[in-house]
Amino acid sequence: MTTDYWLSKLFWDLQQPAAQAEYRADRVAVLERYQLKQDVRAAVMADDVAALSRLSNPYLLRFYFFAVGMKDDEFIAKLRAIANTSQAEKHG
Amino acid sequence: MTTDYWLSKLFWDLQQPAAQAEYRADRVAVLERYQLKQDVRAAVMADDVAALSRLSNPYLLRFYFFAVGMKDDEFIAKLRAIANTSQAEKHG
Amino acid sequence: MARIVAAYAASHAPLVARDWLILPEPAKTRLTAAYRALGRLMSAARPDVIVEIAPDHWSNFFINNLPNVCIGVGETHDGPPEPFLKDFPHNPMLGAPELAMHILTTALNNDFEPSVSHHMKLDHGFCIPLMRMELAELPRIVPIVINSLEEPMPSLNRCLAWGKLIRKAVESYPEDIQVAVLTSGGLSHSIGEPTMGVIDEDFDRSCIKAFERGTEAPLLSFLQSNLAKAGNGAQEVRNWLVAHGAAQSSGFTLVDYFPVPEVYVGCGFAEWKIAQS
Amino acid sequence: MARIVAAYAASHAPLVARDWLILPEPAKTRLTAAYRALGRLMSAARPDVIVEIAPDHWSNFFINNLPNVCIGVGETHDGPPEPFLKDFPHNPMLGAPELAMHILTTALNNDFEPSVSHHMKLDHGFCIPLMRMELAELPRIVPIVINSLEEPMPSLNRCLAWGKLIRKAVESYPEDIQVAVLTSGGLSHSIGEPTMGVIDEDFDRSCIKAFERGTEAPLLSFLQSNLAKAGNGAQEVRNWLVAHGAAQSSGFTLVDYFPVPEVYVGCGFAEWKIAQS
Ligand SMILES: [Fe+3]
Ligand SMILES: [Fe+3]
Repeated sequence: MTTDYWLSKLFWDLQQPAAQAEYRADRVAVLERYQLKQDVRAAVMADDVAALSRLSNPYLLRFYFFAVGMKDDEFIAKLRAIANTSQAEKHG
Repeated sequence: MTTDYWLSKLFWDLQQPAAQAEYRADRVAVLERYQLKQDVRAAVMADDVAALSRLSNPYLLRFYFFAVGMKDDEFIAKLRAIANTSQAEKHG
Repeated sequence: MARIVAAYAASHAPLVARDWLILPEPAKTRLTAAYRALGRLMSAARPDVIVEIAPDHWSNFFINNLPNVCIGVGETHDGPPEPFLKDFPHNPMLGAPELAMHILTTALNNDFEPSVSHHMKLDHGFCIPLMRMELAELPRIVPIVINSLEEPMPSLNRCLAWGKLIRKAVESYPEDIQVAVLTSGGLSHSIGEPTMGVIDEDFDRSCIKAFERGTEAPLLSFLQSNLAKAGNGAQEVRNWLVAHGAAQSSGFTLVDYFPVPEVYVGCGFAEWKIAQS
Repeated sequence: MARIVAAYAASHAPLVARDWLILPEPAKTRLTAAYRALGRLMSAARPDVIVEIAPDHWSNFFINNLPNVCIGVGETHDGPPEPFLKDFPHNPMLGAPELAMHILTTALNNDFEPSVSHHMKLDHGFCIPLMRMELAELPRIVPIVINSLEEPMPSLNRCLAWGKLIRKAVESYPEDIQVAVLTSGGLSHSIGEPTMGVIDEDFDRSCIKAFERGTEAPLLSFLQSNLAKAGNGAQEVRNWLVAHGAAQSSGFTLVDYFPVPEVYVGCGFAEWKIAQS
């Protein structure tokens, strides 16, 4: 894993309920304030659990998807899919 | 020295030029945001170098008095006065 | 002189508060009983101060300045920032700044270099055990944060050494007070990684056995071989190692262990045997 | 394998930038010459990376989370936040994240527990030497902050041990790169305390002699007895001790020393002898 500082900072800041509310109301405006690389920003906009999981701490990842309203079941299913994909890549 | 957290926080925050400008314009309003004890607040209002020097890091103290516009000569003279007073107390 | 009169371990999980009302009754009953049992032991030990060792779950610290070990020397500590803990009954909590500063200076004089915080929030890791133990009166708290969430972390060996350092500091503290060690975290769980939800009961039971036996070398070697496979949350067992060192590795008595899939955590509760030096 | 090819010490003072235009000509000339001499030596040593050891002057860190040692692992570091350094020519500065992470993990595996920062501002302590050395091209920087401003601090002994740890980390880094150590701080000065403005030339010259001689025990014992009397700014000599350890305590060559009352600091500039292991 390579830590993406600004993505991690976004995740960290969104622990604040006020920041969460703003983010839910206008994600684009909030993202302006973070120096995200193009592909990282796209992964954020697409709620791409797999891509984002390679760029930040797993606890922060969990906080983030909880903050944006993803249910644990769905989040866990997407995490499992990462493992299955990389299994398939290894064995395929 | 006993570190006063909120006084130190004030000193630290005032390193930001914007915060300095606000503080120079309306010290009372800024102080509202810090949980200063009564006597500490009074020492701040009175620019009491001796009293404040016992409550925070000396570098932060220096930044603070520089930020509020006290010239180094005056600041140093007030620091020397502390030493002289405590000398006098010891030997007197 | 101060002395360590007791040491306890308790697991934590945000869902032990956030989902409390919807947890299955048996889990809730057993968790309640385990925390309360520790609470009764703690009350009987009559500590003046609790040195509490736990991770920070990104509440105080971020990667712009992430301590591997941080000692909270504040006069008070803020209660948990998590909205689901807004009813935490002890807010703010009293600190023990003199003892905390003594631990800090002892550390610095003995080749340790923790960070220091004069103002911390204690998150669910610190507060869930304190809340569920239902102590009539909360002793003063010296919080010590061990990085257990972000790689790389303090080595297992060093965590044990930290425990011994804490003991040395307490026993050289001039005031005649009683100190309890409380560690919060573990056992197996996974957060935000593909194994999220998996609890490794085999790991947990073997881990408990290794702590019970007490001897350092096999405990360290068991953890060296197995900790990484028990989920990223299992890294919190580092906090147990600190308590183990503080209790002089004399082994412990299990209060209870049971996996709680609803909160994702293998939950362990224990009381160390305290060697008097 | 990487290796340490050079190590330098330089004093700093905010007024070496803030008051530059009004400093007396002789002081300015001599400061310029000393920094430039180090710059020429540094350029000749052709480092790929500078491991720079300096205090943080309350720019990044506050007492809510004050590291005693912090390693900057960022891909870049921001330039100095001080308004009087707004023209600092290298902003942002490139980091060396792989080497920095290697130093961090080596530290954690060898019973050290620094904080880590993925994003730091490098203040006048780091940047004044870099600026005044007038390097044509700035090598990548691994900043290491040693707490030298707020009591209690890492012990003198531990600072030396940190230097050795840095050397060990560099020498076990697989890439074949050249590393220079640069330390910034000291010698005698006082900031915000009654002796502010006092420069203790006797201390400074004896201190330099002890570093020149190199041998650790007398150097440590000299500092143990005298550092506290040379002003709170003299505590920055802890950073010199780190470089001394990294250079394997082989002594150094003084480039220049002179008190500069206008900037409140006894200014020392030196190049360590580098032992090849
Ligand atoms: Fe946890
Ligand atoms: Fe300095």
